Parts: sequence; structure tokens; C-alpha cells
Amino acid sequence: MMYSEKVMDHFMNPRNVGEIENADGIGEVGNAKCGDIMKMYLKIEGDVIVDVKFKTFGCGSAIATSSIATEMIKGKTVEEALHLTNRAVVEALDGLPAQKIHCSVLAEQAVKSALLDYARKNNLQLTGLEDFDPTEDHHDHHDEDEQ
Amino acid sequence: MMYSEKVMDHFMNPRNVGEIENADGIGEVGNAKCGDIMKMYLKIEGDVIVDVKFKTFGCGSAIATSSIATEMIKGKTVEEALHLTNRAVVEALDGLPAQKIHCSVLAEQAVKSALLDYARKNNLQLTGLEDFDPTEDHHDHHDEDEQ
Amino acid sequence: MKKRIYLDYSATTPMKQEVLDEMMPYFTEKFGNPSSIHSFGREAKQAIDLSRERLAKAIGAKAEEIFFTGGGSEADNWAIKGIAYANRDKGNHIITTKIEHHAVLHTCEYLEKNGFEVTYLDVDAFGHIKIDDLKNAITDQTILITIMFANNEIGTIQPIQEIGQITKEKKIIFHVDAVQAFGNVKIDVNDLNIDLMSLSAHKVYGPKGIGALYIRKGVKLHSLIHGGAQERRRRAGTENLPGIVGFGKAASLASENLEVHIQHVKTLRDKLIKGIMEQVNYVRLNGHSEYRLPGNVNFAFEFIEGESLLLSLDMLGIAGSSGSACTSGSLDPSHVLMSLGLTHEIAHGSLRLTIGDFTTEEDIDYVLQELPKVVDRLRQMSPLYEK
Amino acid sequence: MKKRIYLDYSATTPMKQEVLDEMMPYFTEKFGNPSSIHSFGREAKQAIDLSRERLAKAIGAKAEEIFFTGGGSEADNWAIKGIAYANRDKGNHIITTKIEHHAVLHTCEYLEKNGFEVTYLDVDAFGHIKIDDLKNAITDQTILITIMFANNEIGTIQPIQEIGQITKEKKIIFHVDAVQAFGNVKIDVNDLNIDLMSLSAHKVYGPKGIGALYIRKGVKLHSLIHGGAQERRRRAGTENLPGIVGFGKAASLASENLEVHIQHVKTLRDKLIKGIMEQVNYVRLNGHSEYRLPGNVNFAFEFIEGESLLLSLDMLGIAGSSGSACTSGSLDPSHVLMSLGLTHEIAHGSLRLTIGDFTTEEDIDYVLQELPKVVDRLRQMSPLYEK
Ligand SMILES: Cc1ncc(COP(=O)(O)O)c(C=O)c1O
Ligand SMILES: Cc1ncc(COP(=O)(O)O)c(C=O)c1O
Ligand code: FES
Ligand code: FES
Repeated sequence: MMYSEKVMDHFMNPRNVGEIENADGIGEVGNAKCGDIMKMYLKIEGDVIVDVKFKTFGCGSAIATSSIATEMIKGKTVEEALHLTNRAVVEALDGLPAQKIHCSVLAEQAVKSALLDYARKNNLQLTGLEDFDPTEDHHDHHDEDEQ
Repeated sequence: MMYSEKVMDHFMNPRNVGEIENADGIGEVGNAKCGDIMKMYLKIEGDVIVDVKFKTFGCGSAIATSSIATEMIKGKTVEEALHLTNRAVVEALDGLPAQKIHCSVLAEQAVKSALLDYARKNNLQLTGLEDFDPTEDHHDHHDEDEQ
Repeated sequence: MKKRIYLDYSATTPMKQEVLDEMMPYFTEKFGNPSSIHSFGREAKQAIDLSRERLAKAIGAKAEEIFFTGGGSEADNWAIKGIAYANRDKGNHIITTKIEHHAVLHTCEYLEKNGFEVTYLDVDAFGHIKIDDLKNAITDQTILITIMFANNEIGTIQPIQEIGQITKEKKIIFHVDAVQAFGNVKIDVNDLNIDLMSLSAHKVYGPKGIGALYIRKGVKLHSLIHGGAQERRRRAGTENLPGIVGFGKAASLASENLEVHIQHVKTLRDKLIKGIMEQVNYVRLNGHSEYRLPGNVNFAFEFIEGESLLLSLDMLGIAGSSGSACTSGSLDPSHVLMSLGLTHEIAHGSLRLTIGDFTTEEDIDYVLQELPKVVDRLRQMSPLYEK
Repeated sequence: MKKRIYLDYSATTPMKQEVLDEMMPYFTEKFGNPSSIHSFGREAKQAIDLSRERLAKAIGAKAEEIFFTGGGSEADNWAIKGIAYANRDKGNHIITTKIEHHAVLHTCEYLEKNGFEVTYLDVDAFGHIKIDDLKNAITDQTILITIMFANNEIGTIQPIQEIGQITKEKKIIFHVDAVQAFGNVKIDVNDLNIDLMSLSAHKVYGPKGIGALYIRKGVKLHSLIHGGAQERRRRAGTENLPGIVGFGKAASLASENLEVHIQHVKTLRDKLIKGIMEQVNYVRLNGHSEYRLPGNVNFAFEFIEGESLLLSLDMLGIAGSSGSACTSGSLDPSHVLMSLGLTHEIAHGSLRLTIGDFTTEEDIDYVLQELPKVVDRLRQMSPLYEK
């Protein structure tokens, strides 16, 4: 398994680590059983994400995807952040090994989950989150080739 | 498989190769199917083997055992030659690999077979040859460990 | 140059120079096929015979009881499937443990799909099986007991002698995966009543891709690899000549140096354990404190995850492992750690550091200086950690 | 120094210096376990990936269709047992030939004891199967056809393309033992419709103890060696890293040099055949005159026996073989030669001389000078020979 330089950079020097007190939206996805939990805090002013922080228990790629995801949504509108896909996260990191794609899914979910929390708290209806289920499990532990 | 120097000497410089015209006893054992035929010719005067020759189609050890067997019986009495065992042949050659022991049996049989021929031609009763069957097959092609 | 500290000797070892030196002629000069009659073949055959004797001597066996294989996994597969298929008429029950290497576990699972029944014994919090569990598991259908000598992740050493007594009394065939124990524990197959034993060269400073199965004289099993008459017709395939030569040398070195080796790695191991325990909170040592491979350290750090720990250490030039190397392609927590009763979170946060002959005291000092900082950094990022 | 002329390249080859050079760093420096996450593991993994690509390229396959094994015999065993067990529900019939290597034949015989039926196709006097025999042998139970590309004893090359057409039409899995053909014949698994193909490194100037099985994407088979997740979970065991690196290099060299190699060995081969045929009576060339491995010579000398011929040549420094190296432990005449319809006597008197990249014209001249004398000397001793 080989990580890109970008991944290693975000893993070793993660941006926006921490918590936000009185955050406007908090999302938590993953579970400790699978070895990964991502927690994301949003500070939203007007329609804009003015601050974002994360805490992650997980593999190197989970930490790197959390980090880059916070960068990618900071300063963006809620609407824009809603369109963050795991694919965009993977691309921004110059790729991820096949068995690590699900970590990027986790990052996308963490953002959505925090936005959902923000929407609920503010009684907003966010298009694109209707079908979103943050508890869905995207782990795929086995290779197709296994006998 | 490793042959002793003695074996290699008798193989490369076999003693008493050839045929004896009007031999007093001729023995032939083995068969071409198994890849080995030994033919032994005796010249007997009075009670003594005064000359002996062999021809062998077979492996290196077959040739070496034939050669040494001729040496071991030349100048001996018929009675003494009858007591030549394959074990003595093996010892005289400083040993043979396990799967090559049967070649020495062939040499013992070739001598006995020639003596039997001599006895028959001369209507003699030789003690020790009553049970001898020169067509018996001493090949054992398989290892005990085979699965 | 960047620091590179290798602390993953249980995954694999570098070859010793003496081993390489002994192998060198067999690549390009003495390259014959040992089955050939000619001089090239004979010199190859002699080299193999010598290695077989060296290996036999190292474990108290006879040379003709040593059969070379392509590695430890092949040896495990051969022993287990070979005994199972050869004894189908006697019974269909196999006993093993929950903490075996995958080469044993997945082989047993395969046999389960093919009509065999397998009992997987539990282990206690330190990784030991209970002898009574074993006794109770035996039925009149039991044809094989396969238990590892020492565990590759946590280093726990099983009571092989006691088990051997039982299998001997009950006349059940006893296979031992000694891939990790060999070179780290004194082993005599007769003292221990072992019937079959798997070994692998690359764990003892020998070459990769070569292993051996000890088969006690008289024990019958099916072949795994059929074909030519090599290895007394039991394991086909042109012999890995340089590999066998290297394994022979490595085995000799391992038994000659056993005491010195144990002393060296144990001293460093104890220093490492003590140092970390003193500096870091919320950490436990997985495995047994006494019945433990001399070079094995396995820590569980709470609140953090193994891969990110490994990666961080790797950036500092420290090479360790979480779980066994073979399973690191997987995202599941180690089956061994789970069998000890650890929670998922804690199993995920485990780090194995294994010490070998080339490890120095400076290496350990460096780890003691850096590891606590890494743990702290990751904990700061963890949503599970509340100071 | 005593002359030593190696003419047993089909038994095994010396490693080329370029191959050894490429392997060297992986013994003591870049020794990591490819499954490990750390830098030692990653550089090992990269080396294996490169080798896999090199091998794939050499046979027109994709990298992910190459699986490394412990040799050609393991590859044969795996392919045949793996396909048989995975397709038990579809049928129990396998077709092969009477002249396969023992790694195929004994595997098929083992399967016969376990509920499978095997048809062993006859060959003609030159070692070719008849396509009609093959067509007629196919039943609705046929799950596998396994036919060697080129024979190790007599060098005969089978009509693989035609066979591949048939297996494709009939949708039967096609396994090819290409251990001898690889490096001597151009092979493209797609052109030839091959589904599985066995390779072995030590026959192409690579290391012993490493082989590969090509498995066409989508073909399902049971594993032979269960355990860790190596080789995409299909073949367990810590990878033989230097072996794989060496095999990759050897495969690259083999395909780059294919034309030159064929030209070189063919020229010497033809000279050897011509020279012996002119000088010696009662001799025939076993195998096919045209569809023949470029470096293979196999003579049957009447009235003499193979081992004594080999030994005599060995004393002169000439290393040859009678039958295949793998069977020389046995006293039976070669099953291949018997399948050609030779009598026992003649099969026993066969001599294989196989030529390789290091063979020189002087070597051949020396053989042409000595071999007739040896044959004559042995014939003088033979009771079967009457001038
Ligand atoms: C045609 C053929 N198949 C299979 C093998 C077995 O290969 P290995 O010796 O690498 O196991 C050989 C050589 O021994 C061979 O010539
Ligand atoms: C306990 C144990 N058994 C078996 C194996 C498998 O050995 P190999 O990798 O040589 O196939 C290993 C190491 O990987 C091991 O640690
Ligand atoms: S978050 Fe599960 S492996 Fe990366
Ligand atoms: S005579 Fe049969 S092998 Fe020697």
C-alpha cells in the first residue's frame, strides 16, 4: 500500500484539527469497532462555513481525508459543501489505494452529517441530503478474489 | 546417487569383458525390459574356474558388479564361487547406493546361473543351487515413502 | 542518510552475510539439478544433504525426517491437509486454537467445507490455551491436533510439552507451527513429542521462499505437491538449491547462537517495555509476561489506531507492525488480539515491535524518545481521547 | 582444470549474472516483507509489482493475472487440483496426455483416486497428440484440458493454438504447462486461448524455487496454499522476494533475447544432430524434427543403457541426462519414450542433451569427438550388440 505525497502531507500535518465550542453543526460517522471514527465541527455564518475542525480515530488515510475535506469546504457555502464528493476528496489527495477509498467516503459522510445536524438545528431543508444515511457502512473488507 | 571410486574404476575399466568360445558354463540373467542383461561365461578346468568373461547391458553399477564378480571368482573352485553373495560383491565395491543393490543381486545370479549351466552340462549336483531360480525378479522400483 | 530502524523481525529478517556467502556459489556455478546423475547434479545433491542434516540437528530430528517446502505456509497446509486426507477413515475431527496463523486457520476452514470438523480452542487473556479445554475437546474422531509453538503477534509460547504428553497418550498426531519459535526457543522434537513441525527460513536470517516440514518417521500423510521424486517422493519440484543451502546455514547459526541471541533481544525488549510503560498512559502489554518470545513487544495504546501509528513511526524511520504482516492488507482487527478479549478499539490500537540480532541499544533509545510523542500527537487528534 | 560441459539446460540452467545482480540487494538490504506497511515493506512490494509486470508482458497477459508460486510443480498442482475442486459440480472429467511431466501426471492420478476421471491421450511416434483424439475424448463432464506446450524429454511442441480453439469453442478450461516452452517459443496467452499456464524460473536462467501460474481474469479455482492475503489472497506465504525479482529479470531477458537465443541454440543443436547421425550407427532421434524445442536433442542408441552412457560422459566432463531429471531416481524407462512406441531396450538407451545460451561450438565439437567413442565402448560390452 502506497500513499501519495499529498496524503502523507495531510496525515503528518493535518489542517484544522480540533473541536469548535458551540459549533453550528457537528457530525460523527464511522465506529470504533471498524477502527474509524470521524467527528466534524462546523461554524456557519450566514450561508458560509467560516470555520471547520475535525477529530479522527482511524488510519492514515482517514486522517488525511478528514484534513483535506475541511480545507475543501472552509469558506464555501453550505450549498457548495453539500456537493463535496468522496471522489473529489480522492482526487485532491492525488489518489488513494483501492482498499482505502472507503475512508474518503467517510470524509464525505462526516461533512454531510455535520450539515444535516446544522439543518436540523435550524429547521432547514437541504436538497441532496434526503437519502443520506450517515450510519450506512461502506467498509468492504474482502477482496473479490478470496477463495 | 553417488558411486564409490571402486565402482567407478570397475565401470570405466571393467575387467574380463568379452565372451569365451566353447565356454563350460554360460549364464544370462536380467532382461532388456528392465534395462539390464548380464551374460557370464566360465571356463572350468578340473574344479577350478580358470577363465571368466562377461557382457552386460545395464547401468554403471551393473557393469561394475559384473566386472568385480568375475575377478572374485577367477581362480576359485566351483564350490567357492557358489558361495559368492551379492553382499560380498557390494562390500568389495565399497558399497552401492540403496536403489542399486539389486544390480549386485544380478551379478550373484549371473555367476550362479553360469554354474548351473555348467552343472547341467556335466550332470553334476551342486549343493546350494537347488532353490535357485535365475528368472526371479529382484527389481524394486518404488520407494517406501511414495504417496 | 535517513534513520532506518527495523523492528519487524517477526515479519521477516534480513539475511545474515554468512548465509548469503554460503548461498552464492549455488546461483551461477554449482547450479545443477540435484536429481541429475552428472557431477553438477551430485554437488547439488551433496549440498542439500548437508542442509538437511544441519536442520535435523537444530531440532533433534533425523535428516530423513526433514522435508523442504516453499515456506512456512506450504508446510502448514501440507501437514494439516496431508494428515486430514490420509486419516479420513479414522476420523474427521481436528483441534486447533483461535490464535493460529492464517496458514493454519484458513486451511482448517477449507477442510471444514470439505467434511471435516474443527474445534478452535479459546485462549486466556495472555494467549494461553487451557489444557483442560484441549482434553475435553478430544473425541474418538480426533485425528490431528495442530497448535502453534509461539504466536507471531503477541509472542505467547504455548505449553507444547504438556500438549505433547496428551497427544502421545491419546495417540493423536501432533502438528506444531514453530515458524516463530524456531531460533528463539530451544526445540527438541523428541522431548516434546512433536509429530510434524513447520519451519520457515526467512524468520531466522535465512532466505525467503524456503521452509521445511519435519515429519516423524512412520507418520503417513498425503502429498500436497505431486510430481517428481524429490524429497523422497513426498514433495515434488526442482529443489530450491540456494534456498536450501541458506536455510541450512541459517539453522546452524540459529542453534549455535541461541543463548546469545535470546540474551541480546530479551535485554532490549525489557528495556523497551519498561521505558514505554513508564512514559505513556493508557497502554498495556498484550501477551504473556513470562511465556513470551524473547524479542516480541506488543503494546495496545488506547484511543488511537494502528495504521496511523505505524505510518507516523515510519516517517521517523521506525518500522513496526500492527497485527501480523500477513493480515495488514485487511481492515479487520487482528483475530489474535480479539481472542484475548480486547475490545475492537484497543485491538485496533496495537503496535508490534519485534527485536532481532541487528537491533542496537541506540535503536531502542530512539524509539523510547519518539514513540511517546507520536502516541500523544495521534491522541490529540482522536475523538475518543479526553484528557 | 577438468573440462565441464553442461548440456542439461532442460533440467535446470545456471542463473545469468544480470539476474543475480538484480536480486542481490533484496537479500540483506531491501529485505522487507511486502505485506508490511513501512518503507521496508513498500520497497519490497514495488519490486514484486515490477516483476509481475515483466512476467505479464513476456506472455501477453495482464499483471493481475500473474501469481507467483514456489516452482513449476506447484503451479501445475495448483492449476489442476484448483480447477478440479472448484468445478466438481460441473463435471469430473479431465483430459491430458500420456507424455506430461510427472507434476501433471501424478496430480491427475491423485485426482483419479478422489472421484475424478482422467483421459490420457496417446501421442504419435513423434510425440504429437492427434486433434481428433482430443475432440473425441471430450464429454459433457469435461471440466479441464491440460496439455504441455513442449515436452521436457523429447522437445516436441504440441499444436497449442488448435487445442485452444477447441477449448474455447467447447468452453472448457485450458491449462498449459509451459515450463519448457517459455523462453524457447513465442507465447501469447490471448492468441493461444490459454486459461492457465505454468512457468518456472530456473529453466530460463532465473532462480530455483520460484514459478508462476498465469490465471486468466475470471477463471475461478481453489487455492492450494491457504493462509495470508498474499497474491491477491490466492496463494499464501511470505513472498520469495529475491526469487520474484530474479524471475522478473529472467523473463524480461528471455523475451528480449528470444530470437537470438533460438538462433544460437538451434544452430548448435543441428550441428550436434547431424554430426552424431553421420558418425554413429543404430541411432535415432527421438521426437519431432520440426516441432521441436530449439535446444533439445534426444538420441536413442541401440544396445546400450542410458545410465552407463551418462556416467561415461560425465567422466569426460559432459553433463547430459536420460529421460527427465526428475525421474532419474527411478529405474523405469521414461514414460515419454515408451509412449512414442519405443521398445524398452531402446527407451533405456536414450540420451538427452539440451543446449543453452552458454553452450559454445567448441563444446559441441568435443561431444562429437567423444560421444561416438563412448557409445562404441559400451556396445563392445553389451550382450545385445553383434557387429
Ligand atoms: C514440463 C515441465 N513441467 C513441470 C516441471 C516442474 O518444474 P519445477 O521443477 O520448477 O517444479 C518441469 C521441470 O522440472 C518440466 O520440465
Ligand atoms: C506462526 C507463523 N506461521 C506461519 C507463517 C507463514 O510462513 P511463510 O510466510 O514462510 O509462509 C508465519 C509467518 O508469516 C508465522 O508467523
Ligand atoms: S478509515 Fe477505515 S481503513 Fe481508513
Ligand atoms: S542393473 Fe538395474 S539399475 Fe543397475
